[in-house]
Amino acid sequence: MINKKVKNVATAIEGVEDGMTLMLGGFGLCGIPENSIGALVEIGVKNLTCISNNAGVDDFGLGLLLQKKQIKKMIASYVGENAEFERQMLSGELEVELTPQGTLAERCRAAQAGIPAFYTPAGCGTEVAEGKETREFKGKMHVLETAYEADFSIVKAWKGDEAGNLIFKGTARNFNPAMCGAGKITIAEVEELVPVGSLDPNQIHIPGIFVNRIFQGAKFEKRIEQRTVRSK
Amino acid sequence: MINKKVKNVATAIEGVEDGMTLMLGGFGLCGIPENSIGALVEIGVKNLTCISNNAGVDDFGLGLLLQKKQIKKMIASYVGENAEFERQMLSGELEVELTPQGTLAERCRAAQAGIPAFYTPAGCGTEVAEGKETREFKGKMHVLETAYEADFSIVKAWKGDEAGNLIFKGTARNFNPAMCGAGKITIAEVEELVPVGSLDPNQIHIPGIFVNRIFQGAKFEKRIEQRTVRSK
Amino acid sequence: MGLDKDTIAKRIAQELKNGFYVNLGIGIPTLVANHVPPGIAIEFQSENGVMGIGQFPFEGEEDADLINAGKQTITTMPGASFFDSAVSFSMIRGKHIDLTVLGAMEVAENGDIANWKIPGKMVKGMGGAMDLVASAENIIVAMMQVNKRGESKLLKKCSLPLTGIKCVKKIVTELGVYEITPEGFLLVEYAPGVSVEKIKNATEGTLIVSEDLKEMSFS
Amino acid sequence: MGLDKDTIAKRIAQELKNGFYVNLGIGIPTLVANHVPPGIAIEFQSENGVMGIGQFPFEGEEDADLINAGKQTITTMPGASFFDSAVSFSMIRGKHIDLTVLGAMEVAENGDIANWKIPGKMVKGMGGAMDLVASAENIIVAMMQVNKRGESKLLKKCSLPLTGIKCVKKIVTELGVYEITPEGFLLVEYAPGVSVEKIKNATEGTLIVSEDLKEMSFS
Repeated sequence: MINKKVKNVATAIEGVEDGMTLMLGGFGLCGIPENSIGALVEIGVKNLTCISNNAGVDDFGLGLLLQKKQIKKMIASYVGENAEFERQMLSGELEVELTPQGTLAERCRAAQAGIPAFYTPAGCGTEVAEGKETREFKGKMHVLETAYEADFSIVKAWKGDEAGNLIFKGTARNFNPAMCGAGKITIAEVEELVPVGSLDPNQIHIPGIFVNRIFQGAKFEKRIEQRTVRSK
Repeated sequence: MINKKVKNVATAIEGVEDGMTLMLGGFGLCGIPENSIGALVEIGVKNLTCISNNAGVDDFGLGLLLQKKQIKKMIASYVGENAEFERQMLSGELEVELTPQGTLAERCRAAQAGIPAFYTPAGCGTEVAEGKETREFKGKMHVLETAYEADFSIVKAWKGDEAGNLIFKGTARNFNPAMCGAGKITIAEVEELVPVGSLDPNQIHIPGIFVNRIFQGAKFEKRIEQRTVRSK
Repeated sequence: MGLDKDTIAKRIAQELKNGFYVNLGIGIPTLVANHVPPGIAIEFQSENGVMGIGQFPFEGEEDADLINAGKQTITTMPGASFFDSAVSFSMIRGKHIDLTVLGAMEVAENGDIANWKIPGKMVKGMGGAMDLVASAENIIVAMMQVNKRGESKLLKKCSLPLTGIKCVKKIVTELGVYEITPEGFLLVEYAPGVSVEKIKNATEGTLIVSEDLKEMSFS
Repeated sequence: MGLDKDTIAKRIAQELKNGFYVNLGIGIPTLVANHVPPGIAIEFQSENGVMGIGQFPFEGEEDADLINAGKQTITTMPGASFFDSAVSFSMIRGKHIDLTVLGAMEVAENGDIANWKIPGKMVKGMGGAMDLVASAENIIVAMMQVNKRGESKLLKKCSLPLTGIKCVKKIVTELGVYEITPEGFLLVEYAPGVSVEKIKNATEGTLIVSEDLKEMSFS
């Protein structure tokens, strides 16, 4: 077994430097690598390009990096829910590249899978396709999209073992699996790091080969954005 | 819950007609849809194009359809282990299109995923790339490959529920997941059809939306091609 | 005058057919789930990675790891499944979803839709909408027909940046039900108590009135 | 004269480094797994969908659902995982596999390899070999240097249909270890008891002898 365990979040994020491109898992605040984001705020790396479906909220998730102006460019599909983000974007402080959500997921997966480019119908005839090659397949136009390049992929899983195998929970899975192995180095923070051999090989969502460093997060706040309930 | 259960293999393969294209899961004889193949032999449909990683052995798997000369064209990555196949191919009775295994898997997955075409490095500079568009990405040549089109996808899973959700076992998973939803109609035969609600939603390999018809196979022979053992 | 948002959703629910996999957008579309006609089986997908969405959880049973695309806490039905975003959009792009219901800022008479950006003012992003409208065969727009400034959202041509082109098939608003046809918006149903005259005034694009025009029915 | 197949595998095993994910082809490459140097962690992948392959099963414990790409029954090690073929080739095409060892019918001095087809005679197919050689950064060919008719398989140019171009980095045969260089096959090690003269005679392509030429060592 190839051991991917690192002792803590500080060791996990070693090598993240100013100007790098990071992919970060999560949908809204669900399934985000909280511990790693916290550590990035702490070390104060700047001029980051972040590829993530959303940009967090004002005081949590990637919002924390935005507050400290550590992000130069954001690649995302949806960035509502964040006033500071909107302010930085409209003032021109923050560069923003909006991408259809499925294209975002597929460009990560393409990087993981060694597919340099693929065609998708999403965004044809819109701003998103401007400057991109388009092509007809079976009577329908498609846009050529390329695999993302990133220095680090930073993901959050539910359980993991020292071999780097990951299992996600519920909708906290989202973008995390497709980002594993998509960046040059993949960091996984897990709620529970279990001994090798205790996960069923048949039920592993992401094999450890796609993960370079794994650690158990010290604390997971797991904030809820829209608490919707019904009464009994 | 949308119910995908059909009563038996005969109902499951209804609509398979002469001249159609079928995708069939399995690697060697591992994870092949034995019951459906048996039924196709029985109804005697002819001039089939079969997309499957291998072509079975002389007396099992797709070899049974070859014996009866029901296959007009075979798309596969590896076709050793089958003397009748070799005879039909060399005599010109059988049309054969050989494809790199990863490209085969990805072309199925592309069909499932609504990606009409993608670039892969596999096969560049070889016969496989002849007549295909090639293109350089990051200094390396790639071939443009398209999604497969098929009338039916026929797969085999370990467990499934009436909603069509599937779980595979061990290396019997192989091509089965990528083929689900890749053909117009997907038939899944399972070793055990369990009641809806008894599978953990977090551990489903293929959600039921990719499956149109599901049934519990009457019998699984699960033949072993190369029994290799060590002594205690 | 016209329908409230919940009744728009109720009218759209009539479009659900047995066996449909459905993706509902944020806003009015979300309400459609409350009006599934009895006796038919429908599964609701959310593009963040769940099929088989159930009701909202009981208070105290919310799970931070279980939300829909609107970031609301949810529950799941028996037969549900979780999957990653790439698989989720395989369902969408691969045309496995039977019906997409989403909101819009503008719809043009050729089926163009705009719902993600107001240049210089608001840019929330397209989320999964561009993938949905580019792939779905069956797209219904649920929206109020007139914006806050009293302007029609059924237009000859969209003025805002597009989300997708020639993709909308049907529109349900507080005033009526419309189909996109080569000739323009075909009014097929009007809301109870709403006149065709009123509808014409609230439609900037070409409006044609169906020969089979009828009042919406909610029996 | 020269090494037997198992000793070729043993020599290749010296190329394994701690932390390597390795894909072994059918034939001599499979034997490499028996010679992993002590103290290093290696995981073996098989492209049909398993990472962390262990030994062959004990008699009576074979599982039809657990095979390698050679269709042999196998077991798994702690930390193993199963995955589908698309994911398996994501590992391969995505350059996550650190070392690929495979057999060949012919290797050319520029690194071209042929191993899947003899026109008109034998067509077994390329299986996963084309994906492997097109993607791997680190490819070692394990083969007998001379075919059954006594002809060299280290050629100026391949005569058979290619599997991949300019991809082989190193070759280990019963006679020696070769690196592909711009000048041709660089002989870096010879098998015990084999003369350079003998090796030259068994090499049709350009052969250069390393200044650091040494005998293979198996201590």
